[in-house]
Amino acid sequence: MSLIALLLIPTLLGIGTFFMKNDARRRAVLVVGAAAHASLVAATWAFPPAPLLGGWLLLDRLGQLFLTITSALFLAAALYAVGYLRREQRAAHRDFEEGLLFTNAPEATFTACLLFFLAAMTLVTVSQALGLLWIAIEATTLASAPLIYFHRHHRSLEATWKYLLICSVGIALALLGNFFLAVAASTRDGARVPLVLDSLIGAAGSLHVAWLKATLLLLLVGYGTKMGLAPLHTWLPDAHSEAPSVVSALLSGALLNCAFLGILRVQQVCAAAGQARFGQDLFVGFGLLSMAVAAVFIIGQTDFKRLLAYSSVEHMGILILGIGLGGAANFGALLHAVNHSLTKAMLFLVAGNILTVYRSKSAVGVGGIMRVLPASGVLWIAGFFAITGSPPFGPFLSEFTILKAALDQGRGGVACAYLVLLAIIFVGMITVALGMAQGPADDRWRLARPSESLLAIGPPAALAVVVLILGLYVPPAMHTAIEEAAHLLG
Amino acid sequence: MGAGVDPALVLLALTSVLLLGSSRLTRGIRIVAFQGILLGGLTVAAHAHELSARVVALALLILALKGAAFPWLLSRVLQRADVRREVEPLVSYIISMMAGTLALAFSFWLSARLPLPSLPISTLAVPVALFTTQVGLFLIVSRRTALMQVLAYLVLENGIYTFGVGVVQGTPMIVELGILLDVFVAVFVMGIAIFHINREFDHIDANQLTLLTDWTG
Amino acid sequence: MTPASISSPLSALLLAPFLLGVTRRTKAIAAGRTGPPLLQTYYDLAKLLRKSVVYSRTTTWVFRAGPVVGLAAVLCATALVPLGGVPAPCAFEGDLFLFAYLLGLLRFFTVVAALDTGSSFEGMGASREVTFAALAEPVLLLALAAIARTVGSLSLSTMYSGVDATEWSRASAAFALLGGALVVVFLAENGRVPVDDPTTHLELTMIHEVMVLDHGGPDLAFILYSGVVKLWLLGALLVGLIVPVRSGHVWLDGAAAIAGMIGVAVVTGIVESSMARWRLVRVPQFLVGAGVMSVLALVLTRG
Amino acid sequence: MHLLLLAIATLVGSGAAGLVWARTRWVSRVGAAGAVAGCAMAIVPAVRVLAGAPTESLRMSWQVPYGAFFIEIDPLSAFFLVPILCLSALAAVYGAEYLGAYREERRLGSAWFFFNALVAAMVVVVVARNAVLFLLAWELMALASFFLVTFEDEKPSVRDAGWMYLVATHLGAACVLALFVLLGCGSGSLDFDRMSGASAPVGLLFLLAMVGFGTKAGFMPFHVWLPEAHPAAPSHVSAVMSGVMIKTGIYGLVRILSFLGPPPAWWGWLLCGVGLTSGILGVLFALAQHDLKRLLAYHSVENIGIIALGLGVGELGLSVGSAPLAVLGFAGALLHVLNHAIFKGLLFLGAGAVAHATGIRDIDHLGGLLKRMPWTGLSFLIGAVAISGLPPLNGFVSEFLIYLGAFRGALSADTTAAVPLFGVVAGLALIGGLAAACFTKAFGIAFLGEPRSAPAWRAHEPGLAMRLPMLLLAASCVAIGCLAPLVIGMLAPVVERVSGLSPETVRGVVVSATGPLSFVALAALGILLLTALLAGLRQRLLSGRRVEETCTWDCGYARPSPRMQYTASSFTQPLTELFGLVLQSRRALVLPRGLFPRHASLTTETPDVCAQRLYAPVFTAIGRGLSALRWLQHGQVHLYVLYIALTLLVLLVWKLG
Repeated sequence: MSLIALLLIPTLLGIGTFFMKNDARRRAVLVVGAAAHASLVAATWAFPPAPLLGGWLLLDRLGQLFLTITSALFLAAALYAVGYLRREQRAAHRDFEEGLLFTNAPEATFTACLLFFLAAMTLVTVSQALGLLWIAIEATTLASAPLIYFHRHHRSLEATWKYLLICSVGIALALLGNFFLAVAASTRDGARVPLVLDSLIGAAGSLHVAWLKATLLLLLVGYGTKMGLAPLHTWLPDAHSEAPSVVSALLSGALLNCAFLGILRVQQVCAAAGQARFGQDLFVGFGLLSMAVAAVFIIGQTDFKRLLAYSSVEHMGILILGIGLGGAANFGALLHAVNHSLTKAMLFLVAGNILTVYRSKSAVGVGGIMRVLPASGVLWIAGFFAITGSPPFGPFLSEFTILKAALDQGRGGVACAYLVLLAIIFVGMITVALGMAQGPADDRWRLARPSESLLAIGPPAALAVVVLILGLYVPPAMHTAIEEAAHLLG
Repeated sequence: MGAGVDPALVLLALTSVLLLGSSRLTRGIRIVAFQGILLGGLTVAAHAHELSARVVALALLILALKGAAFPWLLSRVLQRADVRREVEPLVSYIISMMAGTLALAFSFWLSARLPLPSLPISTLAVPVALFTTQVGLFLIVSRRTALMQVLAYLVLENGIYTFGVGVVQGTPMIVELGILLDVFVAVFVMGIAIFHINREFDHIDANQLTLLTDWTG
Repeated sequence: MTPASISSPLSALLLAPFLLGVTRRTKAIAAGRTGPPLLQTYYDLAKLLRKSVVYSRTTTWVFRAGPVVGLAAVLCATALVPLGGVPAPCAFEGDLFLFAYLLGLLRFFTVVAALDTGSSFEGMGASREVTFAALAEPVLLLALAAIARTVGSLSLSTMYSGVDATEWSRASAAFALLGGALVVVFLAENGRVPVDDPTTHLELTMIHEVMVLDHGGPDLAFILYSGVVKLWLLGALLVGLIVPVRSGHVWLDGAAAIAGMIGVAVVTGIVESSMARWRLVRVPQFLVGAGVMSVLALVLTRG
Repeated sequence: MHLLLLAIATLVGSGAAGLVWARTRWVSRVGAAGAVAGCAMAIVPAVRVLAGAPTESLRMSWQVPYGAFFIEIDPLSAFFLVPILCLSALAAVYGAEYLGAYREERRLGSAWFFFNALVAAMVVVVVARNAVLFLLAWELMALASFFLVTFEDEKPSVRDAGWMYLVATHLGAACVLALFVLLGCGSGSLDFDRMSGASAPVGLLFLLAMVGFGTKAGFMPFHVWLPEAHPAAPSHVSAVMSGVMIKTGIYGLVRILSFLGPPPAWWGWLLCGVGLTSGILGVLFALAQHDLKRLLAYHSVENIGIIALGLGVGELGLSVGSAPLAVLGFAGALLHVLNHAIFKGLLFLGAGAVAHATGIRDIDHLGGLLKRMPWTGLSFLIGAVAISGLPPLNGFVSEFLIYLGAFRGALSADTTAAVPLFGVVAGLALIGGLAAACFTKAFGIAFLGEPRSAPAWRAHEPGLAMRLPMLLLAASCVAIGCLAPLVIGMLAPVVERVSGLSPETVRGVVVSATGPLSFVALAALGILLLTALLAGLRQRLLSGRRVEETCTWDCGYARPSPRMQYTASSFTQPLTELFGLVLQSRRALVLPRGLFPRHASLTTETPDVCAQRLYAPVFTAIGRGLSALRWLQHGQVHLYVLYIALTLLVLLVWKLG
């Protein structure tokens, strides 16, 4: 029952907000919806919800993990969005890169799409039927496209177009993959194992290996495009850099995870069919490649939102690498998914604060944040140290776990490449972050005395605290939950 | 095994080749519309032996969407943008055709690699489906205007759908509908996007959208 | 602490000024002059001790402490150096390092005292002093260590008592090289020709003398005295090697060593009167050459 | 042990309190008081263990992967704890006054927070017995010190220094990370007591340790961050960083060596080689510097080199199975760790006092400070004598031990092994001579003569809070010099830990070394006594005589002016000429022109040769290579789709073909 609620609340509220006139009320609804969703999700930990549609909708540990991340991030984002939309509430803005005037998309559309986006992502996490999963993932694309085009200027439009086209192509391939899976699951007499996870896993022995492999390839490429694995990641930096920061936070923190979940699902089937190794080798390759490509674009990157976007590519690489290594690395990868989502969302939100004051996405034009926006500056630095895997923050532990798994499996080459790439990326990212945070404050900003509202600081600060705690202490409950989730991956 | 399956598949392949060689956007739209109609027919033909209301409804829906709604929407866009011809494509039409033949070969090779567990409605089904899919991909890569890319995306979709109809029987209704809905929304949103692109940039040449890049050299 | 072992520091303290007198007299004779009496250095010391002093306003207590600490260091050093076969009162493993570093202490304070005057000339001298010392110190230690290795002993007294005719016959080549190295160190550390000319009248060319330009009275006496004692000690290290008289009879060995010292003084005088001071840039080459000699000696010695 | 936990809590708590009360006048007192209290508490168990109490350990479960809160104070940890705690406490007292100068322009809360965090992290690093805990503390130490280094982040130079430090230390940390994971390879836990060299090629582990910990310690050529970061930091922080923080690198190396079992000979040779390189090059670059703190930083490289020499001799001893070599080498190295902490801390505090009083770090603009800052001058002189390794102070004792070890080895070993050991002896001697040259320069030019600039004229003695730490450190220099035999007795259990030799063997060697050391102590006392006597004699002689004051007799030159004094650059010119090939100094010379020349100038600077010739090219090459690959993101969407198509094609053909 609660699954229905989880899906319907955002959907209905979304429809509602679409027709609402009053801005303040609409924002209130957004927050309420997010809070309700979050509390329902929290409740699912206490009372596991019953499966629906004959097991098509079911919340297993894996889905629950990602659902929780998504819901938590959405709550933070919703709170932040209230302040953000207030700040953005102006007739026309001057685009600080091309100097043209531009307007924002209607706030109603924006809010509604946010809620639809949440509904779609929820569906991704709860759907066990792979067809349904595909529909949900495509739905996330369609719901998020208008969000990216919130600021109606050239670059955001271009980004939206690329996002739409590339992701649609990818998703289309994933659909083909689903059909392949259906073929793999069908038997000589035309009967077929339903494309629902547990029945597939149950009948894994009878699946046709060749088609299964083809399925994995197609779904890997299809969902990998959405997930942002190099070289399929090309839409990601554009979309993340041009979307409003609050949307970037959701894209990077929640959406990519959903695509990742899609890949995990098919990997579950392959593992059950005894084909785990086949996918894992590819995963390791994609993981290292993604990290390498990210490193290429992070070194010397001046646009700090693109920097964060490429860092997402890197971390998606780390996740898939972890799954590719398997064993203890599965645990590490899932833990890292949590850490990365929280940290990256936090960073994007802070980037939003910086953007509103400095009105420049070029790191060169930004300096002395520590002096101009003390709170944001501290969060910015902390976030960068966290995302680059320095103690005492969460990502350190998860990356460490993956490294140890790699070496325990005796894959020194992988571990070495992994370490080297992490080091290069650290240098690239920290250089930008420090250059922005430190240094003397330009009088333009200092005299302006920008104030940091609670709504702008609270959500990222809360996320930062969680990340810090996760770096010093992994709660036993969470530990076991992630272990169970990792166990599902075999 | 319903009659007229093979002709439909062959026509599908031919139309795709035709699309490879066509320069006029309006004709492109018509071709894609025709493919939509073909798919509707194919759906019926594929389930000829156990024709059910469900199948007919689905076929009609497909006809309505792919045969009517999309072409209508896209030609609206075309009028707004008032672009008649595809801008000089990145890959000339002749080479496109040749590539098409290569793609055909590849799809036969691939379908040979993948022995079907159960008999499809036709031996042509898999190759043609894969071929159409590749044509779609190829067109996206090789054509400039955003509109053409949407058309190409539709061709890609058609290919995949052909595979679904031809090889996978008995997909659950809800999934079919969901897929159609998604495709519909996708095309709809893309259409809107093209409206905006045309308004903002005064052209719909997707290749000139290169503001966002890390390549300064 | 036998009366025998007290004899080597005692002789150093008493006879060191005499050694300088010998050198001076030799030079005078070589130059065809009568020259100062052999005991002139004693007279100088006595006179200086009776004089009053003039200090520069620039200077601080460091300037006054320099000579005192330097002399203290040298006096300590006398307790470590054997006189030929006669062992030193304090003989222990690695005392050669203590000896070298005591000389270093003397140098350190002479230099800072010189810098305390703020005079560019004294600064110049100080700079040259530290430069050459930095090169001379490794040579000295290498040479001593090489002797130690040949004789197979770890303290100055025991190793010098080991240097006898048989050892010479065994490791003559090595000893010859080491002798050469020690001569170089002897000349360089004591600021003798060809490294430095103690009697020059052109401050620009001085090394050691220019550092003490501002000192007078008892301070200068201290400096002069520590200078001659240092001369004696380094001479003793040289003589201990090149005069291998080890009868085991204290007085005989002592006498031989003292004779050797006087010999060294005479030779120094002859060298100084027969050759000119080198250009400063050549001095490092001179010292590095000595270093090479002692390394060669090392390789020659079979442990 | 619980006292230690309490101490850590105090440090962190007071740091946090400093953050809270950042705006108040009390922040410095709170921070400093917390630091001192924490150190006072923590030193109790350390001293207890050093005094022979059994090793204390505490293991608590900790909910992180592979982590356990497992700490232990064995003699080795205790030995490193003592300097860390003492120097940190003194530096904190000093900092309370030193930072007062900054109270107006910036909040001091963060400075104190990070300072106390740094101290706490260093404590945890040396007591941690679990890799995760160690790495956590290790990185916290790096971060805290980084933020302290960039205390004055409005200066570009400081930011660059901080960046270089952060990058270097992080790359080092990556090696340490790999090292520990390799050490714990296979086993489910990363506790130190489970670790052994068996899991991976031992040589690789050793090299990783050399690079990882060597970067922190400042071995050549991994030292490049050091001469940048230490001058940039506030002086009491430089004192802590240079005095003890870089020693945690030595600690880590020694600790790892104790895991790796009997070493092959080449480890010893490598350590000796690194030691000689760091020592000689370090002191040479120090000679060429004008910036007082930069000079001191390079001397840290030199002293780390001496420590490495000691360790190398020790490892050699282990590999050839000669106990005296091993024990004396390790004892010398460890003792030098302590000594260097003392005198380098002292010197940095002195330099800080100078900067505090004049705002100048370039010694060519200083001079005559001894008259104006007598106490600072005295303690700086003592530090200078000590760091030059001269008797009667502590520097000589540790160098003497290393000499002794190398010397014994050289006499016992055959020629092939002996000659390198003599190289060690000669190298140490050269280092000593050059260090003396460098510090006669530093002290002589900065504190003696006439002031060369107006700020130097106006210089004044700092307050008690800054003077007292310096005097205490100076006193301990003298004390260790005079109590050498007792000190080495204390070292015995530590050396056992490091060398893994049996207690009686170690005792035997220590006893055999006590004789010479007591003579050294005797000589030290003798020098002090004789100095006193001669000074008295001098007084007697001069009493009742005329003592006149006049200007320096500058060879008859009438009116010598301060600007005519010898400068640091000219003082070291012969040596820098001599080693010009290594130093690669840059000189900009403006010759006087015309009959009445207005202006003529000579400026020399000596940038770090490793940074210039080794790292800069590599980094630029990497950057260029990567930027060449950026065309991947050219912005043409149809090619992006092509990437997808090609990827799919390749995968299909590759995997299904």
